[in-house]
Amino acid sequence: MYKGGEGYWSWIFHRITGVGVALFLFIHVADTFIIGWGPGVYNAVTSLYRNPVFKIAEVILVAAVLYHALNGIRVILVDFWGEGVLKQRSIFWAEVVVFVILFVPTAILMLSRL
Amino acid sequence: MATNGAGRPRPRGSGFELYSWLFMRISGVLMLIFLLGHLYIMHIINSVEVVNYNFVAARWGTPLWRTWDLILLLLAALHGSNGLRILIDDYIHSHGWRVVALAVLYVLAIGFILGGSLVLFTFQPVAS
Amino acid sequence: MKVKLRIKRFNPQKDRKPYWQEFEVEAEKTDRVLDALHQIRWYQDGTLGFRRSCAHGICGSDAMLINGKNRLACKALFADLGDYVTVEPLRGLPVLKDLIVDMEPFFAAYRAVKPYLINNDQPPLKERLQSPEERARFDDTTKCILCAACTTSCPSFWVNRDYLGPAAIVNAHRFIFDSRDQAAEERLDILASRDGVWRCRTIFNCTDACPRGIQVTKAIEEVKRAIMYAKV
Amino acid sequence: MKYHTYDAVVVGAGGAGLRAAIELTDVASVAVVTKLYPTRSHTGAAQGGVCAALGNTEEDHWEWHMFDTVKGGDYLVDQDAAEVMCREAIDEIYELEHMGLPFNRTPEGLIDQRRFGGHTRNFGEGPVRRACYAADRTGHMILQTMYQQSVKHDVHFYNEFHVFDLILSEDGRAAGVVAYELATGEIHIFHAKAVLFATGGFGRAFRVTSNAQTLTGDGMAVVYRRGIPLEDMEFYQFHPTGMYKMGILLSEAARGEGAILRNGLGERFMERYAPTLLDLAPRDMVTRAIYQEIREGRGAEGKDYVYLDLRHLGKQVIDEKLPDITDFVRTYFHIDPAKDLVPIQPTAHYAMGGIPTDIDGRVVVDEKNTPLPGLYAAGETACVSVHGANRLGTNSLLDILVFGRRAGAHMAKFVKENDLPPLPKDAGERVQAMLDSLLKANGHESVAKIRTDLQRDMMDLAGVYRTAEGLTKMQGILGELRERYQHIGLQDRGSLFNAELVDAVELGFLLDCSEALVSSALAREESRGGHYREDFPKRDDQRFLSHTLAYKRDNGQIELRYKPVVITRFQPKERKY
Ligand SMILES: Cc1cc2nc3c(=O)[nH]c(=O)nc-3n(C[C@H](O)[C@H](O)[C@H](O)COP(=O)(O)OP(=O)(O)OC[C@H]3O[C@@H](n4cnc5c(N)ncnc54)[C@H](O)[C@@H]3O)c2cc1C
Ligand code: HEM
Ligand code: SF4
Ligand code: F3S
Ligand code: FES
Repeated sequence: MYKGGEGYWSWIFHRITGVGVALFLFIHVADTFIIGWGPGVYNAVTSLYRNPVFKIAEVILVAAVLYHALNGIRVILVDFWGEGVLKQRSIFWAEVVVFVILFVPTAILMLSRL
Repeated sequence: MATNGAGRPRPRGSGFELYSWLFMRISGVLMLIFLLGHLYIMHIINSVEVVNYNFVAARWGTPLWRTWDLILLLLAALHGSNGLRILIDDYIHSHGWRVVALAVLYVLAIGFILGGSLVLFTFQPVAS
Repeated sequence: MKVKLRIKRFNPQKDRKPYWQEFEVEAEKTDRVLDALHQIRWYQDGTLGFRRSCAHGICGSDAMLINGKNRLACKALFADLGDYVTVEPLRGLPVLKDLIVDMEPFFAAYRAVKPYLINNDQPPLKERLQSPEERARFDDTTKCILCAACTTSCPSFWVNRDYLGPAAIVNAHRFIFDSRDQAAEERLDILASRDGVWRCRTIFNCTDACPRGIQVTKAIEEVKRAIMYAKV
Repeated sequence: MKYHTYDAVVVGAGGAGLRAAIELTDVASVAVVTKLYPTRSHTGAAQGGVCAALGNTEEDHWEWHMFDTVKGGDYLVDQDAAEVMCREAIDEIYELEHMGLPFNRTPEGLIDQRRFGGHTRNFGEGPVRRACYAADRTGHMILQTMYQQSVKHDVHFYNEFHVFDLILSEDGRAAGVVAYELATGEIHIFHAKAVLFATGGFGRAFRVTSNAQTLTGDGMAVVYRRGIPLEDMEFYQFHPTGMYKMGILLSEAARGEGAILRNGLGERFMERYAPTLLDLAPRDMVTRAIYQEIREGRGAEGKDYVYLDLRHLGKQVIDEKLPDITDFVRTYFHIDPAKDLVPIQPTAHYAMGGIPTDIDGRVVVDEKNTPLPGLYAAGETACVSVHGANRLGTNSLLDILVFGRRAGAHMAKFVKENDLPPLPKDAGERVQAMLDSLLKANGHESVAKIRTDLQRDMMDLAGVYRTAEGLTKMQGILGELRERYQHIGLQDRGSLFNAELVDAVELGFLLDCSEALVSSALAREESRGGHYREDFPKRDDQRFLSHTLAYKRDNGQIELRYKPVVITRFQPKERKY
């Protein structure tokens, strides 16, 4: 395993979350498409989402989107803000802090509805 | 090994990768609004408990939400599938498999964009 | 103190695949991995293959993967590494023997970016003028010693050997931003290709690995923006 | 065996080799054969600067430069060569700038210049700013620029090919070289009309050196074995400021920027040795001053080193003008030169002597300067002689450029006017026989041990201070080492990157160079420049205002001859700074 720094790990997670979210998106578009078949089918399909397993998956999804979005901002800062590339490490750790601040309450809220 | 200046054909830019790169960033920024908004409303304020046919139907009653979701659909599908294209480009090296993977990706992407838009444009709520 | 080196060995004339071998050497804290490699070659196993020349981080011969990171063996001190050190050849270039890799693909990428000053005007009788500020603009990228530590630390390069790689971009940057050069557009065109700067995903392994402390990713980003401003 | 035919072969891809190749490539077919990738050459390690009397920051003239060169070399300099070098320096630097070399600039946009040891204004009045520089990476920039130009001119390289022999045709011309391809173990014969040796120095003959592991005097030894003499080998320069124990160089540029030397008591001891130029006196003097301090018990902590003090320069100067040496000190000593004194010790640095040549790089083989047709040498491996008994800082980078170019230009002319000499049938046989025996070598002696002993004893007995007794002892030791060398054992019998085999061959080269050095030094019963005989502490122009030529005869004996120094403008005077 190459012992990379912040940039390396943030990229690995960005990739994983990007693919994860994209796969979910395709499923999500598919299920929404089903709405065209009318309420019966749609409600039957979306009720699957109420299964606790899916609810935990949903929390993970939110985490993934949140991380991907925050790190996307980091990447964009690195790309367009001249200083960004020199401060990428600090930006990464700031991103981690923001992630925790946003995600922890959200996760508690979502899981409390389990 | 003996070498002179030669050895590698000189690459030339086509410009496509630049636009792909720019698009990933622009769509990313836009999605910060559209996607995080969507997530917040659908999964956090509300929850999958309340999301059912009527809920969606009510939401799509206003053009604002229909436009919102349409934009989001386009952005996310394009951003996501372009992202997957980049991954295929990175990891699938055999020419044949690459063509297959890209073909599947493009068919899916176009299918979902067309299908999703179709629903968004044509959806007429029926009472349930 | 005693240090242990775990070295990835491979001799294509004898071995079907690479294997690990451990050596124990007497070393001081201020000794470098290169000193230990020398001890091994000189007194334990004369067949150990590695490159080196200057022994103080200026010639770029001995970049290798040490404790999971690309470094120059002559700049990696046991004081910073501890007494158990793993050494592998650089990734992404064909291994020729033990720690020696084929550098040709690396230099081919370098040559592809026109790494020389292009100025078709008749030169003046004396020097061309250049202000200290103009000179400072590309100072960082003139430091490159072509050691390949950056390119071979880049995950994007590992999976795509056609990627020109950070070192080639650094050397293109050195000319693109030199006020005396006239071929920036040509180089930007080369770097805008599929195997140019867009293969960089801002992973920063290159910057972390560069033994000359060059802000490699910064240089790449500057090239990306130059391409963008030229075309958009 | 593989055969190649070219108009010209350049051996070595440091500054000198590349400069010649660039000059040649467009007009002739050229192969550059080098044991290192070009950018690994030790020219890249040069730090401080390359001088030319541009007069960009203060008045300066090439005549002043020439005077300093002659005086710095303790009047052993051939003044026709020094004149060529100092005159052509100016256009050479402009040419380099046009090739893209990123020099530091003055506020007006001119090439900036700094002070360096022994370079003075108006024939010795005080220090002058003559060294053009790029931070403390001047050699790096020169090597990179030369390599960039070689890419542009499509120079044909054979990288990691070790030249082990010179081919002479029966009619006494150079006919090519024999090289060993490291990657495959194959022997290659390069058949050519002209051959240039630009293989650098042999600092690895000493224990503490600023030179790369690979600087083993190959070119010198190869021609020496073929009966060509080596000139002025006794003149070896010890640079005053090497990092303690490691030998890594801390450029004179540090003192050029104002750093000073201090002994263990904190005194600026150069005040006693060179009241005018102080720390910027020529290297031989500063080195001896350091040794003197150490001998008299004023070394740091009573040991064999003193300090270089950069603290008063301020962080900005240190970071901007001396970034690399600062990095060396931080990396290897874990100290900060802006706050701490840096332990330094003289380090074996530069061979003033080498393969004798004229001002066109043609190798000359006797005291009448008879050229050997088709054979050329340039750079540290050659002796033109522009450095005489002691080289001034920044004159070597200049030497490799000016005489690299001149050699290239002359070769271009030569290959146009001459045919390919016939290739002797047994061209590769000597090398083949040598390799065969090395691949079978299974004696009990270790190459590394012999080399370590050589380096230790050369440092002690043939280093800065020399005596008849010590040098005679060293001759004996060399005989023993040679005997041991006959009984070495090698483990690697393979043909891929057999570095052990190369190490063994290089040790043989080092032994040859050391032998020539010691014999020449023993015979020179005077002190001049870098050659200091404690038993003959004075310069003796009566007996020794002449160049030594050392020949290796077939019976292994060394024959010494002498050739007159060319004196044109400046008559020898006592050397004071
Ligand atoms: C640390 C340091 C700092 C210095 N600073 C300065 C300075 O500031 N100013 C200054 O003027 N001078 C300086 N010098 C001196 C100067 O740098 C050198 O003398 C000069 O660069 C030598 O150049 P070269 O081309 O002769 O040889 P090198 O650059 O040493 O090149 C030798 C070439 O020969 C090749 N070679 C050797 N043996 C063989 C073989 N058997 N077969 C094939 N190829 C072979 C090598 O591969 C290499 O390419 C410094 C020297 C050192 C060591
Ligand atoms: C919410 C805001 C989002 C932002 C700010 C954002 C930002 C980015 C950026 C800047 C990149 C380019 C990374 C690079 O070139 O190195 C990227 C890549 C990617 N994104 Fe997003 N993105 C967002 C949402 C999404 C969504 C919803 C999906 C899924 C549909 C997605 C899937 C991907 C994929 C698959 C990649 C490619 C990953 C890679 O190349 O490593 N992203 N994203
Ligand atoms: S940029 Fe740094 S790491 Fe890359 S080749 Fe140059 S010196 Fe080595
Ligand atoms: S590691 Fe590779 S992805 Fe870019 S920032 Fe460096 S080149
Ligand atoms: S040996 Fe030259 S960089 Fe390490």
